[in-house]
Amino acid sequence: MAREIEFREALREAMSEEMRIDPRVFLMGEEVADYHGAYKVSKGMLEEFGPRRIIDTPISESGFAGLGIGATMLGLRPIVEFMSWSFSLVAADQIMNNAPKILYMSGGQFGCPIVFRGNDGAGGQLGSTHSWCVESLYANVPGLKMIIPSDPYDAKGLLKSAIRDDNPVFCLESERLLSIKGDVPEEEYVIPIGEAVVRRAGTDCTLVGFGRTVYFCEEAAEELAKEGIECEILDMRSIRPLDLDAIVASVRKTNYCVVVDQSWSFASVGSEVAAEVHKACFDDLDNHVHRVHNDDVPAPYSHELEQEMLPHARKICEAVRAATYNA
Amino acid sequence: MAREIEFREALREAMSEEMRIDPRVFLMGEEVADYHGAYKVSKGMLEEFGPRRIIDTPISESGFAGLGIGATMLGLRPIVEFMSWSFSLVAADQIMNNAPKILYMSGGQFGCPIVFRGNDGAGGQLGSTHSWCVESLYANVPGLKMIIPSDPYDAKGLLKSAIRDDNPVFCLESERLLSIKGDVPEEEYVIPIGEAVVRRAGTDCTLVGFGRTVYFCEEAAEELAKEGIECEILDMRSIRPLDLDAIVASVRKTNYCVVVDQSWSFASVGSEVAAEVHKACFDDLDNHVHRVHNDDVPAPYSHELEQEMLPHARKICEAVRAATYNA
Amino acid sequence: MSTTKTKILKAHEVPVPDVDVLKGWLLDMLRIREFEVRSMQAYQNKLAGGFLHVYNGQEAVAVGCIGAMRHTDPVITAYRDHGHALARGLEPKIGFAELFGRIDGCAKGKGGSMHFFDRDNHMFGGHGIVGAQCPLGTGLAFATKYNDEVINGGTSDSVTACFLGDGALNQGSVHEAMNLAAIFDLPIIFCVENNRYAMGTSIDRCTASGDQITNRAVAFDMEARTIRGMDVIEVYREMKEIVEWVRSESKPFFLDIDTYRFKGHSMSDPRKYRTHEEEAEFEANDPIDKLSRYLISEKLMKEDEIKAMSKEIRTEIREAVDWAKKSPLPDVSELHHDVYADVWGPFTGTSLPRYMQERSAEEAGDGS
Amino acid sequence: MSTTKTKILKAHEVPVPDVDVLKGWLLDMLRIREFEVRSMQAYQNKLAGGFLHVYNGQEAVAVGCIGAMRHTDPVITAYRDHGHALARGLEPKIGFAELFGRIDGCAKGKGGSMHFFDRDNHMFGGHGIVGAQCPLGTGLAFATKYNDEVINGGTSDSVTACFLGDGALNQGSVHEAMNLAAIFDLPIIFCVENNRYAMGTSIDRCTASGDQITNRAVAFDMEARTIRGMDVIEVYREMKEIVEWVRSESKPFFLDIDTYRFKGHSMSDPRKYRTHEEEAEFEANDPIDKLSRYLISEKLMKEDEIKAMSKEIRTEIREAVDWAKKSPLPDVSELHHDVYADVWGPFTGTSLPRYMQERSAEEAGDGS
Ligand SMILES: Cc1ncc(C[n+]2csc(CCOP(=O)(O)OP(=O)(O)O)c2C)c(N)n1
Ligand SMILES: Cc1ncc(C[n+]2csc(CCOP(=O)(O)OP(=O)(O)O)c2C)c(N)n1
Ligand SMILES: [Mg+2]
Ligand SMILES: [Mg+2]
Repeated sequence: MAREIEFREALREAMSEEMRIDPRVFLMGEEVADYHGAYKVSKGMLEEFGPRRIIDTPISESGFAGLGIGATMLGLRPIVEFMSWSFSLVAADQIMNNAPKILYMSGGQFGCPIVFRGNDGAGGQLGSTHSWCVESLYANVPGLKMIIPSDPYDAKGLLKSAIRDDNPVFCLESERLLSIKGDVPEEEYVIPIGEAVVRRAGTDCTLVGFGRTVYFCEEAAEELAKEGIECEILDMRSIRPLDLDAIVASVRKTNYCVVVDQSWSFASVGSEVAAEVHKACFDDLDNHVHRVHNDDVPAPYSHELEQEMLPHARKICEAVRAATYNA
Repeated sequence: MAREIEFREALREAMSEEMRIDPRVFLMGEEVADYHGAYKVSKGMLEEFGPRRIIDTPISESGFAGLGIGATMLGLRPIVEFMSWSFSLVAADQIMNNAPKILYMSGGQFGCPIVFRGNDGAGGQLGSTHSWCVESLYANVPGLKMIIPSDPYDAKGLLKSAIRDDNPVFCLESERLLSIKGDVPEEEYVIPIGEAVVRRAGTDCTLVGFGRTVYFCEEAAEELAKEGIECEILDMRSIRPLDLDAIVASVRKTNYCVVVDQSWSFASVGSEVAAEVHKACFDDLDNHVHRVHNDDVPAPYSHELEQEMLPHARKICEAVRAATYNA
Repeated sequence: MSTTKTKILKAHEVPVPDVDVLKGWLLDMLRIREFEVRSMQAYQNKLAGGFLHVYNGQEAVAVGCIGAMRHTDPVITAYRDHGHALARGLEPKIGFAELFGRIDGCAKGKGGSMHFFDRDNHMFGGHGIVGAQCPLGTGLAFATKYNDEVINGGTSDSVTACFLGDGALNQGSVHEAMNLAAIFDLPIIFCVENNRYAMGTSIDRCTASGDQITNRAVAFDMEARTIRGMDVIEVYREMKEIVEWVRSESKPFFLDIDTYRFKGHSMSDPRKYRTHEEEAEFEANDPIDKLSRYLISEKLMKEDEIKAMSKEIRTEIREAVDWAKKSPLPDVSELHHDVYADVWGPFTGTSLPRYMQERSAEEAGDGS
Repeated sequence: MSTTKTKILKAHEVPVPDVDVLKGWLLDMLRIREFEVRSMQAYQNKLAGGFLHVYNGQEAVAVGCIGAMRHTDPVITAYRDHGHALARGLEPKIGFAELFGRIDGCAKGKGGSMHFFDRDNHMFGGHGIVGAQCPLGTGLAFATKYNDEVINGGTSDSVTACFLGDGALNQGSVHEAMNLAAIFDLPIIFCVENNRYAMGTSIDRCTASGDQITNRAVAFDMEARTIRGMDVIEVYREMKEIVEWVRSESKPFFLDIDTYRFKGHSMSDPRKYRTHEEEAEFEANDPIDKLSRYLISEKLMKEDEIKAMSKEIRTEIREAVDWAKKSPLPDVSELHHDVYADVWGPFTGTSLPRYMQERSAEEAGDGS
């Protein structure tokens, strides 16, 4: 039985269901309890689980991220919400140096089953300090997993997997998507971390997207279909592990590939995909992998500039045309 | 007139010369004054410039990095030493959110002429929190420049350019290289940021390295020469801007390329180079760009494991043989 | 105050400024209030986007503090920055242009509400990451001291005001900044605008020692004081004493300023975390009314003069909005401008925002 | 101490433990000292690498503090961690194996000197980034409280000791951790091993309020005390009172422990920043001598018993070194082990270090 629910509700259901099953799971972050979350993701959770499991924190990201990591050493399984991943930079040491490494540096004594989650990417005109796409920064680090769901169904299934995972999982949610609705079954389900999904089948060019860029890809694919270019859209859903097999299978078919990444281009998830696809599909590719990114600039405030900066449909169309020699 | 001096002396000369010319330049960091720097880079500078320009700080990376950035708004040109870039993670917000963006978010009112410098990469068995290669993290961010010198001559010339640059420049120094000696002219010179240099000419495969990996490349090239494979080694010297033209020129000649990067592979400078070389040289490459990285694991303490983890000569040889179909 | 080299008046001895100054403050506070009212309107009309944090209720803080400083003394603050920028002299039309994302804004429309920078008025932003302005502020104080002492061989003669919220007290970088200010003897005042809430979190819920935040200064052996922030004259007199002490001692100071934000944290805040009674109580303490009443009771202004002034401000602000609405959007080429100071790749260098260019041009013109 | 629910003895009323306990402490301190002496030797002989920070001079702190705690009370510290791990019961041979980068080390040779973890002995590391263990420590205290209260529905019954250096006081995350501990009423003791130096920086040079660091606790309304750290009995009695107070109140405490590191910061430190006289003065105050003298003067031990004990320890440690030397290097496959808890790609899952596996096997054996 599926119902239509919002992305934010899907996240909430994932957390609530896991908290009902497992008393070791708790949610902590700024304004997650009384205020129901800056983006209302945790609405009603304080009422259900009480203040000992839904915990408001001071504006101390380094402190409470570290607190969560420490708590895993005694068996707890925290969900730590960053109001925005943009604010996680002040906690970078804890989340990059401790969470993903404590298993290794303790020689297997302490794993770190923690979920960090929050809003990632440009919102609506939030300017350069508040618009981080952290995927290209944090995905560099071994020891962590990373998921970027693009719709409510995936959001719920992936977040549930993340909470059950014995490793630190970074869950990146776009504030721009929180209100979109989608079918979500009432029955329990999980989605394994590390499996991409084909969002649209096509024969002429593979579009690799994740998170919000999947929508840009869909918009572009519609447009390109009118021109007779049929794109196959892959929604990666997870960044670490990255489902390279799925990309390769598609590129073997289409012989062309464009990757669409909302972060800056240099040393990014997009560069990684391009490098790995060239490696795996050197003989299959009829052109180099084209990349569409945020423009290589700090995020501007002005609406028009911000929209232009994003890896939007027009840029994708241009890239696909160029990649497939239809320019 | 060239003399042989150590890498650390070259860095020191660059700073001292610029401080003599420009009173707005000062050096700040942990143990840089009285103790002469944890790695003795600033030896004697306190004695020459006094405690108002060579400044010891508490263990407050976020605080003093931010202090430096703030000081640029009133015209100063700080050099901020991180004892190790591994300790810069606690200052990530200041160095990623403020330094490279203040020009943009102030609409051109305030540039940020600051140099951040310090030890980067695995030292000798420093373990997983102290062995960061931050290039792949920070190079993602527009608004900053990044240099990684590999010998004393470059270290001096590049650091002088960095100090004169009107943008934030991240200077990454390998502690493993500080004691190596090299010819450095007594006359003043600078090396422009953004220009690679050919370290060894060759016809069969282009090796792209930077910083310490250049030495691994040289070792591998010696070995491969015995097998009749002549490598051309490019030392990138700067990561942002990256001298792609130099790589392309070489690959057009050799038709093969291996990039050697001391950071983890995922979303790294290595992925960037691979992606861009495929783009620029799609018709020139006779095989995909091969990549050699640190193993995708936190840095282990044990000497043997650590050595194995590095992108060492054996791995490079294997990659070159595979890339050139000599495996 | 422990030691003072020069004679510094105690707050209660600081003379109340003459009527022109007081009128100026009233004008400033009215201007800020009206700016905020019109900002909220503009936001609702989608002329402005992003996060909008208005300053209603806190006007006496910016105006009183900045009124006690020299114009060349650096000021820096967080994202709730309109009041400080206006008190420092930013023209409202430039502020609106920024809010509307237009090329004539102080940051060419690239910064938005949270990034009101105004170099000529010694206003160093507008910073979005909670607490992050505090290390920057110590850098400003460091630089004034360095410029005065090291470069010019004189004595330190500027005082930096670094504003922060009560919620920022729990951010580590603030403590690091305070320690640095203390050990380097930096002439900086950490002005905490203690409006009792950080978003929906009241100060007692997440801030240890929240009932006495001057304790945070004890940690660094720093002089500190709590003052009331709804009476601009009182703010001014306290700040005046402190500014002059800091100027003469070259030492940091921690100032806890009791105030209240009349509106929500930002435009999306339903304010369910506090009662209407509480809000009404504080609204009854409106700093603008307070100064107005004082001016009337002291017979320095008449009621209708004040009404006229209000009207004047409304006109000024309306015109500013209209002006800003007519300002062009930044050209798409602006995306790659101001990223680097130099030109390379797609980057096109940098330049001052228009209003500063024009001003420099005028000045150049004056001189010729 | 303000309020106490249960009767808690004041430090001076805490009885001196009986002779077996005191002998145990002497043994522990001798073991730590000898461990460090042989570590330095091993470092010079290139058996150990990386950074080595030894604990000589501070033994009374770890032994006295940990002696006042239950074995199940969590302990966490920074990179100068050998003393705490040994006081907690880590076998020296496992420690040396770690130092020598061998597979039998507590972290399979992957952690090194800075990362002595020992789960069975409730020792949560060994952390290299200055201050970073403090948020983790609050997490341990949070977890004990959560486990006791939320999961098991009882009352909080564990006390976490989080050790840090005086230099760490200037790291922002430490303040954040203290605030969190205060507002969440976490049962944690921040034990500052105030050895007066952070590398080459004496506490007065970079730490505001360095002459009275309990001021740092005032900021958070946290109970605090300064104690002398060279007499293990004194450390124990003070800590005992505090531990029991924290246990009964479930509140944090800030403990400033006056101590001294006899050696350099790490092996490369020439110690030019302090005088030989100063070093000699503190060395005269050796905590091991102090306890020895006490035991002798109280006629609890004879001089030659102590000598015998020393000798015994020397043998034990020599054998531990020999054992560790014979431990194999980790196989290269270890590189990809313990990165993730599960198996995928090149990653091969995780497993406990050998000594823990053996112990579990033994326990399983006992049970069958
Ligand atoms: C590091 C960081 N964490 C979280 C936020 C989100 N945030 C913005 S303002 C704010 C509350 C700040 O309250 P306070 O410091 O009291 O300032 P006020 O809004 O009352 O002026 C929060 C949590 C942020 N901008 N930066
Ligand atoms: C964030 C960070 N900055 C710098 C360092 C380098 N460092 C290691 S120990 C140390 C001094 C710490 O002194 P203190 O806290 O007093 O501890 P002690 O060594 O005296 O035990 C420094 C600067 C580090 N490990 N982490
Ligand atoms: Mg507030
Ligand atoms: Mg110390």
